[in-house]
Amino acid sequence: MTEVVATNETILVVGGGISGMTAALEAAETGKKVVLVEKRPYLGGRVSQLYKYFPKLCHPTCGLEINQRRAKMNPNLTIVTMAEVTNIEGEAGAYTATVKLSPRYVNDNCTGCGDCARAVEAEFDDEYNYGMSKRKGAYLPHVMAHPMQYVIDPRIVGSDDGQKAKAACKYDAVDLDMQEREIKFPAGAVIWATGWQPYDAAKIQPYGYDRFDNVITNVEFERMADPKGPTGGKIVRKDGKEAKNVAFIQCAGSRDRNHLYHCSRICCMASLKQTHYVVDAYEDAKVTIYYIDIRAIDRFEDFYQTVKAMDNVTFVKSKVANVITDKEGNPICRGVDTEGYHRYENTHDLVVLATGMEPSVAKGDFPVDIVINREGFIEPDAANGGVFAAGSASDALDVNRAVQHATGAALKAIQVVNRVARAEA
Amino acid sequence: MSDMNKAMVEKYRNSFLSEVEANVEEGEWVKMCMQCGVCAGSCPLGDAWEHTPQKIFMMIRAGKRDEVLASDSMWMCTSCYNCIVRCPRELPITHIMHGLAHYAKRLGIVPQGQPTAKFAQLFWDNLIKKGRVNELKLGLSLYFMNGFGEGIKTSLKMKDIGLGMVKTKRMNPMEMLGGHAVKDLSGFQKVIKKAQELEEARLAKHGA
Amino acid sequence: MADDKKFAGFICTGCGIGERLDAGQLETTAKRDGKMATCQQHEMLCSKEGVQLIRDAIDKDGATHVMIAACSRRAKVEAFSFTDVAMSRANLREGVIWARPENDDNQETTQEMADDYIRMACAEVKYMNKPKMSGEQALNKNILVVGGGVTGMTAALETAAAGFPVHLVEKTGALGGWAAKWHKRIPGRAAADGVGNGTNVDLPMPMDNDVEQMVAAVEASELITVHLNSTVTKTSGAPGRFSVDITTESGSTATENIGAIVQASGWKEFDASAIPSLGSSNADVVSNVELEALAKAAGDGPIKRPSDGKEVKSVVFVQNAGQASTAEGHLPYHSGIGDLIAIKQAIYFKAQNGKDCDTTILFDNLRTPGAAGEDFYRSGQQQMVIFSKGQVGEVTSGGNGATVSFKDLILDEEVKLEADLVVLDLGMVPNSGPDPYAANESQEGMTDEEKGDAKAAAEIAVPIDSILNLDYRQGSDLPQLKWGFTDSHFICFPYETRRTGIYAAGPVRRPMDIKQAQDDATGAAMKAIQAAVNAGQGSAAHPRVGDLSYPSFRKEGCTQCKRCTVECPFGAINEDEKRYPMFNESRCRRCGTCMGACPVRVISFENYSIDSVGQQIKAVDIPDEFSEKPRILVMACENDAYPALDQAAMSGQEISPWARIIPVRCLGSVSLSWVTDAMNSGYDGIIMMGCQRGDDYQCHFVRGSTMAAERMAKVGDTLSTLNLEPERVIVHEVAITDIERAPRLIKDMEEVVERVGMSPFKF
Amino acid sequence: MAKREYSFYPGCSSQKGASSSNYLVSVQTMCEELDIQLNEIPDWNCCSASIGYAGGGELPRLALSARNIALSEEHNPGQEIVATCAACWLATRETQERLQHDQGLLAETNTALAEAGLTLKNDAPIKHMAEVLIQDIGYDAIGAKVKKPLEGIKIAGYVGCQTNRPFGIAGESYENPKYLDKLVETLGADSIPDYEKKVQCCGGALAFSEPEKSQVMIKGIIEAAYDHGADMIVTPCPVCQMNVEVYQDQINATHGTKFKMPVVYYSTLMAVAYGRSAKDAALNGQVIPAKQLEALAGK
Repeated sequence: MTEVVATNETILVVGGGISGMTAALEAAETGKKVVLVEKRPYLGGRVSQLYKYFPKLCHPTCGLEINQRRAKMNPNLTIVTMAEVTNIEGEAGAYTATVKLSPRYVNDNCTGCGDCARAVEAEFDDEYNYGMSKRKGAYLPHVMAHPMQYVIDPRIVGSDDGQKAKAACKYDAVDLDMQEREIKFPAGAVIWATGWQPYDAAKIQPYGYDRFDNVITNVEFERMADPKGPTGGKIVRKDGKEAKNVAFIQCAGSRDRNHLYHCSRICCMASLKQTHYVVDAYEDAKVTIYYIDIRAIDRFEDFYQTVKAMDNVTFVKSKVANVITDKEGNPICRGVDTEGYHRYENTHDLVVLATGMEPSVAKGDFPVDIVINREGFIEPDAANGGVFAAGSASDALDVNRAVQHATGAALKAIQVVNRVARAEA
Repeated sequence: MSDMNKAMVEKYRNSFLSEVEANVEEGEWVKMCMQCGVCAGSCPLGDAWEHTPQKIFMMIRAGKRDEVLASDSMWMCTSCYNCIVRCPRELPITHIMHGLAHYAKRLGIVPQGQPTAKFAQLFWDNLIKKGRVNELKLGLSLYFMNGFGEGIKTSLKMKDIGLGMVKTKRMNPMEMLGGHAVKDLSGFQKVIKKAQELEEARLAKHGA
Repeated sequence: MADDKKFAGFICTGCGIGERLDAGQLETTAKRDGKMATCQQHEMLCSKEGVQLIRDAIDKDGATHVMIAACSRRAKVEAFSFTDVAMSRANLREGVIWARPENDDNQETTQEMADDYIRMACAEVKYMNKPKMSGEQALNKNILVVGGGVTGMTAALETAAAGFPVHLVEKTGALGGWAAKWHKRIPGRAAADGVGNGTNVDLPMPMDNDVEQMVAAVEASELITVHLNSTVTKTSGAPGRFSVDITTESGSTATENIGAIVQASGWKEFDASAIPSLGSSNADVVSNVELEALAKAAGDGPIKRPSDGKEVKSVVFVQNAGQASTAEGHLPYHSGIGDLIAIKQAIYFKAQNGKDCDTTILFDNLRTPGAAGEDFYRSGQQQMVIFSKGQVGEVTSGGNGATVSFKDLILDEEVKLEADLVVLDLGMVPNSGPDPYAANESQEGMTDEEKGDAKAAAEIAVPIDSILNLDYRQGSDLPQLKWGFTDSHFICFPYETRRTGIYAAGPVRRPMDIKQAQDDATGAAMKAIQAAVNAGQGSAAHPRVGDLSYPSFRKEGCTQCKRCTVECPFGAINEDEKRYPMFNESRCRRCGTCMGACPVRVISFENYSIDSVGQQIKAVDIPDEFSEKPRILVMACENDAYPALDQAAMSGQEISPWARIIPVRCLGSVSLSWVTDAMNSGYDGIIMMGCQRGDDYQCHFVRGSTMAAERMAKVGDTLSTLNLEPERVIVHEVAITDIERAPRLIKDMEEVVERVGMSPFKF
Repeated sequence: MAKREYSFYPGCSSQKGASSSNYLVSVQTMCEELDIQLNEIPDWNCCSASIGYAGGGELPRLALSARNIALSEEHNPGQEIVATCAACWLATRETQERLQHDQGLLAETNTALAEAGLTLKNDAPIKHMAEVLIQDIGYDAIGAKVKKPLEGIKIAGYVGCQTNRPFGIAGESYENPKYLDKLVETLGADSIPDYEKKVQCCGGALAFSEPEKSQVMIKGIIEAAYDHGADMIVTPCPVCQMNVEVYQDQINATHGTKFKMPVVYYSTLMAVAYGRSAKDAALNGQVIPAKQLEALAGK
């Protein structure tokens, strides 16, 4: 496992999604030593699970490839995956971080050849596809995963499958005796970039996500559109029926005191983008977007106008009251179009919940003293010392705003370690 | 127009929203509505509403005082609380509807013959009399609330139901003669009277 | 010097390479055809021992050029990192064995593929050199910030806080910009932890304006030199060695040496005269900017309206005035913050003119995003601000001040609302300099006559003042992406511009409020510092940070055709007084578009050149016409198409055994000579895979993919003169996600070759 | 198991000769079996059941429930208040919360209560009987008492409105509460977990004033139960019980349906499952007889 060499001039970046990667790379490319700690077995975070970006409809993996290449090439950057920061003590310029390393059961010998995966039989829900498909008990999380190393699922470690994986590896890369361990190292400044998670749609009871197969979330829909995803890029329901008549329910969890107080900012644009997926997939597609306000902020406005102009897309200003299903399992959205008061009961093939962004770290779970607001996002505050939020840990942000914010966070951290350097010089 | 109604019109000339805020139960929540319409869609009796709650809130802000207060709509509330639990802004919509209804009643501008308005008044009168509701009297007074002829018709229509209830001892014709009551009836009535006075005084202060 | 070169080859036999291929033959190929002095096999070359084997060859045996035949160049990058030598990699794993089915029938062609990739990697490394620094570098820590508003001041303060000196240039006589004029600020923060829901809870309210404190901090900073009443009259040089003339109003000029630049030139208010129907001629119809002045003038007292000084008792905010609209003269985008401003200003009225002052905000979609935005919406509601979803038709004079006619979309009725004052939400127009490419682009597809008209129109139009006065071959200012915003990749790399070492920040980049502008300025300062540091080391800027190579050219061969100076997407190349290209190393992004442009093949990089690719093309063994083994050359963008092909192989897709794939930095670097050479040497088909071009281009080097397409459009003529079918050469747009499609495109070319026949040019 | 004591608020409809007097009978039987002692709040009054609003203003209506709480606090000190009627429970709990959050209203309320010599401390917890069963007793203990499992009976759990919203039972969702299904299963009967009308309003509040409108809603509730093959409907709410049960003939007449769906209380089911007589289970109180339960009780 990667050795962490660090000093008080080192910048610790917590979280290896787009924000954490950006902050880490910008600092490292300015000559600073950076340790990047990521909980997943690979970098890229949620962005690696997106098929396209709005508004350009380009591919997130394109930017990810560049960023991963930057990461591979940069000697200033140490990446630690499957690791979580459990404690940060000290003050700006002199922190000590405690990091818990979960066993990957695969060491750096791994060449990514895939022999272990072929040998193993057990299958589990694939997290990368939000459980919509299965993966082996020994697996490469996704085809662009960096580090390009396999992972052994802890659930097969004590089993025959675990032994098969070990036996299959010609390079002695499978190490079933690996244990969880803890490391401590110093850092001068900390960038907190733990990002977001999709709000648990099952909690939005009126929409029946936990009851109806054909009510899914926007992050699941995103995987569905991806040719690498669980349906090979086909917009289809679990029962195989083509989903041509798709409803998007905005603010599924956002702007709602029952769920998330805040507006998650991205969901309007995400649904407009996903509307393109449907319209591109089927000539006779029909899309309905139920919304309270369409928030296509500033430069994204024309993207909204383009979708609005499509003949087969309907916008309904209404928070859907509830979803029921008919006997064929078709979801029916019920509610009132508030523009002029029209009651509706619309049957769709598929309902996509535009679920919002929830901070990944729960309010009480920060391993460091930090000022948060009621939504659980980190507020910039002098009391945070040398800890700086980057990206969606600070607010519900889209990718470009997250990158922008993370770039600034890198400078904030550099200011601290430069002060340390000047003091030590 | 009742005197009180006139006074209120005068006082809140420009802002019906302020009037509602000051005089209607939970009226201070009306301003917080963001017009999502989830209440409208969630109402089990939705079809029966000329104006949905969300629309009523918009009408209040738009100063449509008479249209709101004289509306039949809030009397359609079944107190099912669907709207309350789904409202993303936590507006106590059920209570606001009750509050608007009550306020309209106070001002004397309830639509003629609104059955729920009558029933709700009867219910109140009934419970105040003895401290407990006398279902039989309530039922009968209800049947006759639209006049004797209508009452007979309704009674006949409801006859079978009444019979079923009597047979299962879930209705007691003897209740007509007296029925259940709280023992400290005078104490009970004093409490309610005092509460009414306090509320009147509070509103009068606002209304002054 | 050629004599110093020592070539060492290494072949990994792990991951099935040894089982699937005849490693002995590969070794022979490397030595015999590839002219490797030594060639060693290892069963796991990426292991510690394998890497040590290579290390020893370099350190002990003096190898200067290393050819590694193993997995894809995208894999095991950290292990195979030998920065002190020239290195090439032959992709035998993803590129050969994983892309081909494992059976006897295919054994021969698979081995041929592998042999060819060995030959190609050997040829490539032979023509590479380890890049050396040019020696023109020195760390220049001075950062220039243009614009003294909140964005510029923040950039200056944040830069100084990192220990870098700043020259801050402000056109007017005072720092502070627009924000100094604001009465109060949008709070920009959400409710504190523990605040509940309610009708009277502690939600953020408009904040006091703290611009004065910022100005004081700037003035107090020892590292910041403020130039008031000044503009940048000339910027020459390159990152690390910009020479910037700062000229005062009175005409005196100071010249400063600058490492990198932040352009924070801010915004202009949209001109309301373009929307006459909204009553812009009525004195009691004001813009949201004008309202700030009225509010400020009122102190904490009642806001009075301009026409007669009457205290305002009713005010209507008309949102999106001339914004988010496709109408002529309107803004196609939106300020994004107009609703937050309206809430803030409505609260002014509630606080200063009394709770009973009627404040109505007419919006279409209320844009209060994020945590802070949504809480500020609630805050406005708590203050009894009325929000109405309405479509405003017109604002007329009359009544008490103005009458707003709108359709109430909720109540579904036409409404006329009288108000003492109407406030228009006007958009923010970026204050950019003239776009260097505006004329070219707008004239594409025009007739000559139209071009003449356009030229005449341009002459009449008021010229836009330059911000930077760049002494660049390709114009005076930052190129614009859309609607005047000066960035180039605003999703993944929002700070990237098409001028290296110059970063835009604040509303010149996208409309934004103070908080966002402060965040944005901090990020831009980061990029500027980074650019200065990297320029000081001779290292390229994003995305090839760490690349020490730079373009050089053989002056004697140059015909001064200027294609390189015109086509460089980053305006890096100037012309010297003798009209030869001047490359300005630290402006260069190392994409190679100049190399692809050069008709006489005189431009090259140490590690990427006409030869390093051309010789690979030639190194491929071309079977004769009758062997029925066509050869298809694929030149694939290394960032998207090449990874797509890699991933195709990883996912079990087959790639044609006839394909020989060469990753290129950018399709823009592809020289026409490679295509003609390939045709001449008997390839049957050529595919170029680059990124999407056009308005929503995905080419990381912005114009590279477009340039390639333009150049290749003309290749048909060349083919015709050779009597070859034009469909043998094709350019495709391939995305990194085209895992299934990319191999299919090669297959399609197989079919083309089958149809039109093998190339007659096989020798 | 030690005896549990609660301060009991039966409500007007549970009184002798009132519409849910049968509910009270079965509740008493159930409590005997579960060793629960209900101490009736002396001299309790009507809660106004979220319909008194035309005549009563906010404060008078709050005063109604406040009086009940104050009486309970005085006479049954330290005991949690339990209601069996959804409307009673809701009105009482709502009053308590409103007065906890609004000190001004609380002061006024106390001024009014003083007229009858009462004071409101307002801190006695207020529970629905379903909460007592689920939270205090638990499914295991409920199941342990079963002597005659309700085998082969398919029962639609109809929760209705006010037992469910806005407070509901902790851990249950407003849209899909599962506790009746769990209870039904605990008693050995078959539940219908995807009964989609389980929280549909029956229009109880408007049953008298807008009968046509409420009967359309009732029709849907019964129809869906038939669609799922239900033998009967179980409910925790006296308004729901009465409304869904007694109008079936009228609905049949108006809509041409042939409904004859028994609607019973959970306490009825429990009394039968616990081996008690038809009388103790108040099966004689069914307008539409629950024959399967009668048969079982008669065994």
